[in-house]
Amino acid sequence: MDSLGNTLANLLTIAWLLPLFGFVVQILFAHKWGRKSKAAAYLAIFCIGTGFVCSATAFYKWDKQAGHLVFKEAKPAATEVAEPKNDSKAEVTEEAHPKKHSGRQTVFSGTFYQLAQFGDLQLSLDYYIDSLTLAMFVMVTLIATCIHIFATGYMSEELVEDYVDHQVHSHDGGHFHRPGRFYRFFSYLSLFCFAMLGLVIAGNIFQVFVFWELVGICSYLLIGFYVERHSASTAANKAFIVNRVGDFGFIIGLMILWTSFGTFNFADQHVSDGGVKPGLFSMVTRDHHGEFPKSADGKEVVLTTQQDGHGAWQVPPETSPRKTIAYTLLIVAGLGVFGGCVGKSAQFPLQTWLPDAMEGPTPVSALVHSATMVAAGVYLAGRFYPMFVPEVLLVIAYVGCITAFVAATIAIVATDIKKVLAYSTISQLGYMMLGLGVGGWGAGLFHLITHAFFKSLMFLCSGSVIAGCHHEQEMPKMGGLLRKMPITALTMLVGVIAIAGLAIPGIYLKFWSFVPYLSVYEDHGYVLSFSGYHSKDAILATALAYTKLNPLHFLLFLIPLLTAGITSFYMFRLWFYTFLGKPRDQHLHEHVHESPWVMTAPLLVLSFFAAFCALGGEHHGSLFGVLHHSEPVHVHHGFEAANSVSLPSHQAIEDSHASAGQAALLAAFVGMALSYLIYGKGVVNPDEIQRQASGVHAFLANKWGFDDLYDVMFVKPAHVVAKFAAAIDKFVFDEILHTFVRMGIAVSKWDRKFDEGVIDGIVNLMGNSTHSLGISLRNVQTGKIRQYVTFIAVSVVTLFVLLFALYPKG
Amino acid sequence: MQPIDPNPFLIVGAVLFVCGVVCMTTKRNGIGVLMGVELVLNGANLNFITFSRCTPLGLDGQVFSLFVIVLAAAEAAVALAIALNFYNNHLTIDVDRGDELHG
Amino acid sequence: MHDIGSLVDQLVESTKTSVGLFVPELVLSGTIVVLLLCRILPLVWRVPTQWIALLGAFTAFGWTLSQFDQLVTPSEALQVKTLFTGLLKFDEFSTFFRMFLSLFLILTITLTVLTGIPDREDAPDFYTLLIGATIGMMIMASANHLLMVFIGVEMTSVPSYAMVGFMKGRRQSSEAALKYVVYGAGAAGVMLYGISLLAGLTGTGSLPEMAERLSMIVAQGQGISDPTNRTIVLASLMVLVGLAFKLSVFPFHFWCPDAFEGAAAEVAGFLSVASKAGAFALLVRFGLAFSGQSKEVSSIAFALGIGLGVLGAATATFGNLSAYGQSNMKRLLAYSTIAHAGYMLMSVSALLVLRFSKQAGAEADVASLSCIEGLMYYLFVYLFMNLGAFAIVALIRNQIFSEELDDYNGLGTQCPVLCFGMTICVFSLIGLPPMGGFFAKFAIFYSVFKATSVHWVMWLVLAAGAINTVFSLFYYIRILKAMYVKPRPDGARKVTYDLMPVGLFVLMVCLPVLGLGLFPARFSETFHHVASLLLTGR
Amino acid sequence: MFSPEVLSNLIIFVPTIFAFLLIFADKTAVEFMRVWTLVGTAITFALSVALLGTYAPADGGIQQVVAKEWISSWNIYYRIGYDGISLTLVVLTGFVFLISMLASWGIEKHVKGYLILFLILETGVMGVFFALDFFLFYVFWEVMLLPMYFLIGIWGGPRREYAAIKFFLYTLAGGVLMLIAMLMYFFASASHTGNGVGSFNLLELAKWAAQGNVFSPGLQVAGFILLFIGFAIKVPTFPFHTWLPDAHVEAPTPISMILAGVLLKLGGYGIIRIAYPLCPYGAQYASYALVAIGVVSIVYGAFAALAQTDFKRMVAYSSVSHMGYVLLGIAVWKINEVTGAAEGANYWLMGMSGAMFQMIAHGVSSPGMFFCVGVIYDRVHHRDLNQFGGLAGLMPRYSGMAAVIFFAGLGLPGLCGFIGEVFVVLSAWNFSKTLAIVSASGVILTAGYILWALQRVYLGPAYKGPHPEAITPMNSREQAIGWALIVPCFALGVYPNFVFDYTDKPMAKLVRSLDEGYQNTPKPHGDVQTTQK
Repeated sequence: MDSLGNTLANLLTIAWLLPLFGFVVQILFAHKWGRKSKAAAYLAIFCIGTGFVCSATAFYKWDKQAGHLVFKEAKPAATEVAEPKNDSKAEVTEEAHPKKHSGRQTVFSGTFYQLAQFGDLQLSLDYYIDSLTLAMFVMVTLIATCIHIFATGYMSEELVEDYVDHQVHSHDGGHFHRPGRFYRFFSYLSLFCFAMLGLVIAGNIFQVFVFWELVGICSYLLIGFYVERHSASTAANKAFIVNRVGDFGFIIGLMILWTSFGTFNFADQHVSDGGVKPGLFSMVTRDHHGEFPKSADGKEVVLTTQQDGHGAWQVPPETSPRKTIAYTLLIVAGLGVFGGCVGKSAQFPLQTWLPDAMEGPTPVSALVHSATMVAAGVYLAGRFYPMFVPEVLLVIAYVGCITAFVAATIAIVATDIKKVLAYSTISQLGYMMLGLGVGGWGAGLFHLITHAFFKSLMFLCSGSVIAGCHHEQEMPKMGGLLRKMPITALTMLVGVIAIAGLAIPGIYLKFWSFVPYLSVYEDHGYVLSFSGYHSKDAILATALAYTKLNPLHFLLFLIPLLTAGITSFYMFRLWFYTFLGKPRDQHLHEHVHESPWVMTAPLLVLSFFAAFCALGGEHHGSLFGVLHHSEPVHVHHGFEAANSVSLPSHQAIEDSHASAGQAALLAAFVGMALSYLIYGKGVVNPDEIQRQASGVHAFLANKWGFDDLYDVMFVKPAHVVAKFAAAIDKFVFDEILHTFVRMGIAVSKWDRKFDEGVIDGIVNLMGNSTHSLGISLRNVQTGKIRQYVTFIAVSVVTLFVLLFALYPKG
Repeated sequence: MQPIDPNPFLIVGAVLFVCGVVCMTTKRNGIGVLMGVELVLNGANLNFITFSRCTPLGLDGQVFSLFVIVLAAAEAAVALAIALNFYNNHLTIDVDRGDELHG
Repeated sequence: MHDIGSLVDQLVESTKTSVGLFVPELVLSGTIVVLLLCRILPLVWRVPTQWIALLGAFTAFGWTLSQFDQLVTPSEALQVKTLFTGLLKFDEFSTFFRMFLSLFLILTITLTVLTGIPDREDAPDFYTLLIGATIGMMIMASANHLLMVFIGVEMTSVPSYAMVGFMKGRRQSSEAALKYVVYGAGAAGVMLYGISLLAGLTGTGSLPEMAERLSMIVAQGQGISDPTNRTIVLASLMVLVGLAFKLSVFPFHFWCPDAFEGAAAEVAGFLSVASKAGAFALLVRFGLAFSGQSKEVSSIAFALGIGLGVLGAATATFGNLSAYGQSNMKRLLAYSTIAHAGYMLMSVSALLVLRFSKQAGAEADVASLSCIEGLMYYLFVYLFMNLGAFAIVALIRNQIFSEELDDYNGLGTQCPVLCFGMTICVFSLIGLPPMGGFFAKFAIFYSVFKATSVHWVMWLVLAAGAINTVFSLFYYIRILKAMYVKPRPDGARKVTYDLMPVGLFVLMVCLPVLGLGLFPARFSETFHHVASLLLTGR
Repeated sequence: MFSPEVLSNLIIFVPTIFAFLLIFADKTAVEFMRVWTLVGTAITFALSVALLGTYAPADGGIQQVVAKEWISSWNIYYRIGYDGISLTLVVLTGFVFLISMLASWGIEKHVKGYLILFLILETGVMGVFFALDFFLFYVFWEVMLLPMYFLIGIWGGPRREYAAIKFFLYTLAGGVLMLIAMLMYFFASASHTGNGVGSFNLLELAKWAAQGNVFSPGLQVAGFILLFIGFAIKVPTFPFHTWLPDAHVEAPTPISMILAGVLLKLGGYGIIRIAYPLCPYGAQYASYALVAIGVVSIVYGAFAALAQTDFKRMVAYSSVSHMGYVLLGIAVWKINEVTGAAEGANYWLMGMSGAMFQMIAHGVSSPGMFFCVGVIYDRVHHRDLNQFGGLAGLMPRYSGMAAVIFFAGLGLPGLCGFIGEVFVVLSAWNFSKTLAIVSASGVILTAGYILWALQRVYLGPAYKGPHPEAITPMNSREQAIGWALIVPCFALGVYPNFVFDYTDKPMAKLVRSLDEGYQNTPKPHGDVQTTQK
């Protein structure tokens, strides 16, 4: 291992372990610092902040090696690297060796320590560092740092000896009193950061699973932070258990991989005898057409387990023993692992836990349930991308598509500010999945990063609003907060624009050239937009290219497009509802105040990143370029299949880019416009519509005359669909879930009955019957001597007869 | 000594034996039961005597019967004593009245 | 025809040597005489009767011990021979049982001293009966002749009847004695009738001779359908009935619970162990008497063996199950002894099955060794554990004046030593290591297991043995439950007792139970040796 | 300091010596006796750790340290020794007894008797783990029974009589079956010992079984069934498990801890040490059934736990579920139906090692769970899950510890329960896909019952049951126990090599010899592995 690899590993390990250290210190000692002390928060901030510094340093060092994609030192170097990116032909030779770029190593892997070894099977804690890892590290630590700081302000109410929980009533009807738990909150946050970073740095899928569970339990702890609230603890349980349902699939995937491949490692491993053991990604390789090497009957995929002279992995010759895996098993394994992602990322049909998870404090929602943990499913799907066959990708795409649409429609009717954001998160995660599923590896992960910034920003803003409104979360009671909380409102607007994907096309970027690192873009035309536009655009472009290749699956483009419009609609609805218009609750309004700097400063930082992190988009943007570095080899060429689903090549995506981008932009504008008309301008009274939609009254003519039109054309169908979706969610999926739970409980009750009735019963019956037999034998002993003597005579005769009857002949 | 046919003697012995057993099982009077015992023993005794005459058993058979007589006497003595004791406690020698111990 | 003079010489010679080896029995007889005389000799009357009895018992024990020692050590000091012109057999096997019985006599006398039954007035009579019965058992164990078989059984039985009825004033006692005597007399009569048939058909009373004749007779006959052979089987069966009565084997066990419940616990303990020991010795001898060259005889013995196995299984099952509902400790233990007789009978069955199987050979001989070894070991352990159990019942009775299980509730804290002793005995009776009962049961199962390779029925026997071990748990554990788990009733009287002699006695009984489980090697080897000497038939 | 010979004997008998000396203690000097016993268990634990230090993991074989003739005519030896498998369990035993002793401080009834029985129990358990002679093994096996009966029967809860006798009965029945199997092997080996008597030497018997031509397939199948049932009762697996909930619920807390922590392991240990090595053919013959039983235990136990309203009973059923993994891991022996060689032997090895780890892990987590139940039971004297709540606020430290321990039981990564469970489940796919999937579903159910219980007990606004005034924070003794349990929970979860270092080699050796044994055993005609799917 070269020095850069070691450096990166060390830096990231520090960043990874520091929060753990923070957690341990807090859990052991924080209660001694007193309930009013903020020391725990400072410690946590220090840990995660240092982690950010380490991550950023690591990223910088890596960038130097990889070719200065982001941090330019000299111009020539930059052009040299940036130019070939567009030239797909030139890359063919390079991409044959995925781990190398420009002849330099950009993927680093290694082992921390070994967990166990069974013959040639071994399990260890590894690291796998590529640009995706680094990007995730920087993103997570950065956002986490911001949220930690924000939480210092947000959670300051807990800095008391006697905290009054207004949502819980004690026996006597009063509010529930308990000691504040400020430090507890931060210790959980630290633990979460540790787990999340561990998940990202993991070098094998098993390790991913380990931290997968750990983030799950952190999520459990944080959702259930207000343990006294029944709703909170139930939501926490629900979150964990629903996740476990996904993990069930994950484990099945793991079992298949483990049994068929004999390793969990992503990267190749150097074994003690000097040889190299192929990792998962090396074993499943495709040729230039995206085809797997298959066995004679075509049902088995032959694994590339032998190295040629150049270190490339290839199929062993017929004569030597080959490792194969049935293609169907490969599908099942992919689906299994994706099952885990479905649970973690709250995808259809396991999305129900995430809205409930909003029971946790708002910083938790921002960190865990929007930016990082829920995105882990997407991250894993991206990380595990080489193992997904097209059929699995199709499933991923459809799941993502359905999720995106369903969640978006529900978000239209939600009135709880956090619920809206939660549904929005689900919807956006669906986008990411869709992006991955239709072959846009880069697009999906690109959206993951951008979404993390703007969604955490919006959650924090909502947190700021909630804190300002004294824990009022219902939007109908807000309104007109813009003036009272300008910073919050404006930063929120940045997020809203970003997520809606609004942009002003055609602005030349000369303007930006004063920013040193951005001068790379100075020669190119550029749309002025915030991050969300670029990433969503990339996904839709890929989806369009995909549907061109697979016309059967045209919905995979249309629905996301529609959803883009809906997204824009409901996000602006939220903003208008909350910040514009007249205060709907005067009493509340009077007490509203802008949050302190400790809360607004993170908002500003995040809004900066939400706005500009994707600068340059997927053509020239440094973020996309960085991610692109880790793209699996086969993605570039797409996959043409006659009897299966095809995947678009980069070129095909590039070709669809313009049209998809325009369509998306149009959808976003329409959505925003509608939203503005209804909620911002008040052209239509939303309450009125709602009443109608709920079907209580007959159709009402609207005085503006547009009402009917809007209503019939947009609002009502949307609301109906939304209601329907909500109902489906509530009455179908929740119901299915509850039915399963009920069935489980019923089965367990039956099981208990069976246990106590049948098995115990059999035992007791045996016991009782022998016992009663014994008791009845007492009757033989009559106590009458004459009978006894009779027995002698009878017995002798009987025995004599028996002896002869049964005498062994011969 | 002229050979004799042992069968009649044996049959008588067997009859005695069966009578004894039947007596033991039917008599409620304790003394009667003991008499049954004597019958059984004497059935056997008759056998011994017969065999001593008809088989190589010879004198052994007679010795057998002598011992049996002695032992029967001893047993009878003890049995009678016990019967007496039973009477003392129960004021009857109906063996069926002794049914406190059972089960 | 021998002339009378040489016959007399022979008699005298035989008697001389015989008397020398018969000393233990003679000592005991002498003790009886002294005991009977002591009432009329004031000087002797001053000596406590039990000391006289103990002295006699110790002497007999010492003597038999030295005899045994000399016999099993390979030297010419003592020879195996028949006594009194072949009436008795003097060999390692019989000597072991004589030693065993005299040891048991010592323990029983000690126990009666501790419990105070009988009182001063009755003591000579009681010990007379006790010692007389012991002599009878010794004769049973060394019987070599059908006459001695009968005499032994009767000599055992008659004093036993009296001892059961010894508590004269108690209704139960008299009832028990009456039942015992009637039942015993009936069984003895049946046995005697069987003996008469057997002796008549074979023309001899001597067991070894009988075996030879049998093989001749049976070989002449037409197999089992031959009337003679049938009669032989019937006769053997009837003889076995007499033994079965002594062993309380199902379905000849009816006397046992009633007699034990009515008798004093000390007597019950004595009867449960000692008469079984004698009867088993006799049973083994009687079974081995079928040894011969004839296949037919072997097949009869084999069939008997299988039959005994089934009876053993039935006995164990019956005994264990019947014990479930018992509330009286003596009665419960009586059923327990029935069950244990069943286990022991299994090993005799295995012995016969192995020895008389068609593929009999060196291996079967080795295997049948283990049967006798197992039986002896079992009896030896059984001596201590069963006597221990009855003794503790007696000792507890002296404290709480009850033998009802319900009155044992919560005794564990009141008299820990007695209860602890009971615990050890009960665990040993269940057959749990590290108690001796485990190893004994193990040895028996071992021999039965060996026999399974000969006949499939033995699998059933083995299974019955195994299941019975579990069955037995229920009622044994009830004793422990009563003593330890259940609370002492509020109104119950306080128990006070002298720790010293009682504790010593309990220790004396329980230590061997433990020791036989932990260090079985010494004894098992000796028994092995004895068994091999018996089977090689020197 | 001491030779392994001395050490292992000391480990077995130090508790007995302490128990013996305790007899002479004054009945009223309760505190002294407790400390005395604590010292005894501590010394035993220290000795076992010292022995672990002397063990050289490089050698996978069993280090036989003592072989003294005991009953020569039966070829019975006092033969003790150890390898990594038994040694880890010995250390576990020492540990669990030590903390259980600490947890026994609350026992006020007949303290002297309790402590004596407690120590004798430890000797029995240690003896089983050390015994290399089948007979000796059996003796120690049954020796444990006696103190256990009293410990449950005297110091137990209201239905203690029923529970104690049920426990006794089940175990005794299992013991009898084992006895028969033992005799079968004794006779079958008679022609190979040289003196014609047969052998109880487990090492020798295993060696012959591996040679394959000594024990016939029929014998192996019959022997295996007997042995398996005997051990399965102890494990316990479905359907032999019903003694466990009763015994656990009625036993006092420390005894529950021992029962769950150590005694259940004896069953697994017996299967690994005796049932498999002696009957490779039988084990393979029954493998599908065994795996199925394991899986059924996992799911069944979890469902049953879900339905319980008694806290302790729920934990007891969780043991059934967790021990199902042990059986599953041991049994995943797939063979090539043509050659008879193990297929994917490494996966089987993984299953075995996972099972072994699961035993150790469960040996830490489940005493922990029982301890948690005990702590609250000591205060409020009830165990109704629906009558708790809010303990997190009232007893924060206790609740935190309980959460960690219950999460360990849930199989959370980083805690000890995870490694064993997941290794076993991962190894199962190689054997049977269907059963592997069913076993994986256990993760959902486990999460269900544990989280639900946690919610009902610890979360929520207020305590709902009786005696709210009795709820006080943990005292320092309880805290010490809690920490003592939590530290290994983490240590094993983060660095499983604490166990694997010792068990790897012996396990690999075992798998090899079993494989050989099966291949070498002549197969009966017409038997084309119908049990294999």
